[in-house]
Amino acid sequence: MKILVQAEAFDLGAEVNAISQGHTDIGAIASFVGLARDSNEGSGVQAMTLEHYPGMTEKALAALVDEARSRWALLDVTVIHRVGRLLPGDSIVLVAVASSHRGEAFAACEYIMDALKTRAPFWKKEETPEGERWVDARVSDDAAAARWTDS
Amino acid sequence: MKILVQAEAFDLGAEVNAISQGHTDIGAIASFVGLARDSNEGSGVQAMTLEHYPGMTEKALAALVDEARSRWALLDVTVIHRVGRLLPGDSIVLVAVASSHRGEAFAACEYIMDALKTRAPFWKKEETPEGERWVDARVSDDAAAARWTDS
Amino acid sequence: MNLRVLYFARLREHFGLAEENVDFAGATAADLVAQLQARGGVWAEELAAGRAFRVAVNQDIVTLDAILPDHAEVAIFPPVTGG
Amino acid sequence: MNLRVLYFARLREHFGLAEENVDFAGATAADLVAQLQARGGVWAEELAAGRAFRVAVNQDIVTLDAILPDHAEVAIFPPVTGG
Repeated sequence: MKILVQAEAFDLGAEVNAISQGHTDIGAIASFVGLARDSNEGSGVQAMTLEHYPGMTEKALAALVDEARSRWALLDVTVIHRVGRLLPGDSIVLVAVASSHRGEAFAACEYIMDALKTRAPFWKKEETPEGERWVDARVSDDAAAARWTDS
Repeated sequence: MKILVQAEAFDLGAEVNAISQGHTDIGAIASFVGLARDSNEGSGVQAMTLEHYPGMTEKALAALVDEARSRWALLDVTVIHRVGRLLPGDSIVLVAVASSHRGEAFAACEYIMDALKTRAPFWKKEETPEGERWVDARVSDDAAAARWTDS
Repeated sequence: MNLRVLYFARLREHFGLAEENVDFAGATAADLVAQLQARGGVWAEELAAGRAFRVAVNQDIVTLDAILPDHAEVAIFPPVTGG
Repeated sequence: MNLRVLYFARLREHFGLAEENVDFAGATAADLVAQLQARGGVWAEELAAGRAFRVAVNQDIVTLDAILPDHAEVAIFPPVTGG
């Protein structure tokens, strides 16, 4: 298990290789990369800055990875979240989940992303032609996270 | 869109970079890598050989990617499936899906994998200590694929 | 009419044949399967009612009531297991 | 009792403050919020009933009825928007 909060870019291929290297019991690795987009809610976005709560961030990410591990039979999990200033096209977050079977890998990867979106203390501030603005939490993210408790 | 059937290994990082490079409208890339395991149904597996139906394979993969594109708003899709002899730990299949939003990327990636498992003409033959054997189709794969038509 | 018939995986191995041209007087995929079954031996065994196999016509999977066009490429193979 | 109180994102900017020590005579997170609101101005505005904010105590998110232990690290921040 690997959880990192860092300013630097990450390398999806290297992270997934690190999970699979030397293992012959992994049948499935589901992964996700979130990227900074050039527009949001109708405005152009020239850049964004990610703020976080050092200490709590790592604790919150570890807690939601532990929840995923208790729900599904997982062999390994990597979560990397960037902070600081990012440009459109830059990667923001990586979640990679290894399991024997694909259903568990997919479910756990999506669960971790949904939980991260509502429970890990990161905040985005966007630079737009109209000035800077803090991104508001999305109702759709709350709904996505709630799916996992309803079922 | 990129669909390949090849004997050579693929590079997840390079494929996902090729999707995202120069794009600033992609918010989410969900990807999946399936790997050869060292055991299946209680037997050790020393190697496997993947046979396919040249011509139909590419056509079947293109059809299920088209279905995914008609169901979800996708920006790009890459599917690579290896054929020939593979060893435990080797990668078999890669599916990567880019979308503006993560829910669509995850759903389409899992849909393509589920459909591929039941409709793309690949067959696995395993080498075990008890000899060679053709892998039987899994009831769980039929169930996974059927989820998408029931909903 | 004339069909090009392909076999894959376990069927290819058991039949000892990857591909053949078949003179066909029937109409549907079921008729072709019956004609092959009538060869007896491994053909009767692998294509018996209750055995799981799939039929593709010109590279699309079809049901057994599908009409076979002349010069069709017909493939018979076990349920797929890729991925 | 004494609390270390942290603010993040929009609240940090509006309050012009990332962190402070607060003398606290109440019991719950709601009491602390009321005490800060009583400062008026941006404090009253950002912490008004109906405004969305979250409270964490010693780095776990809590509900407003949570009891605050002495020397707790309390953080107040907007709903999170990472990922």
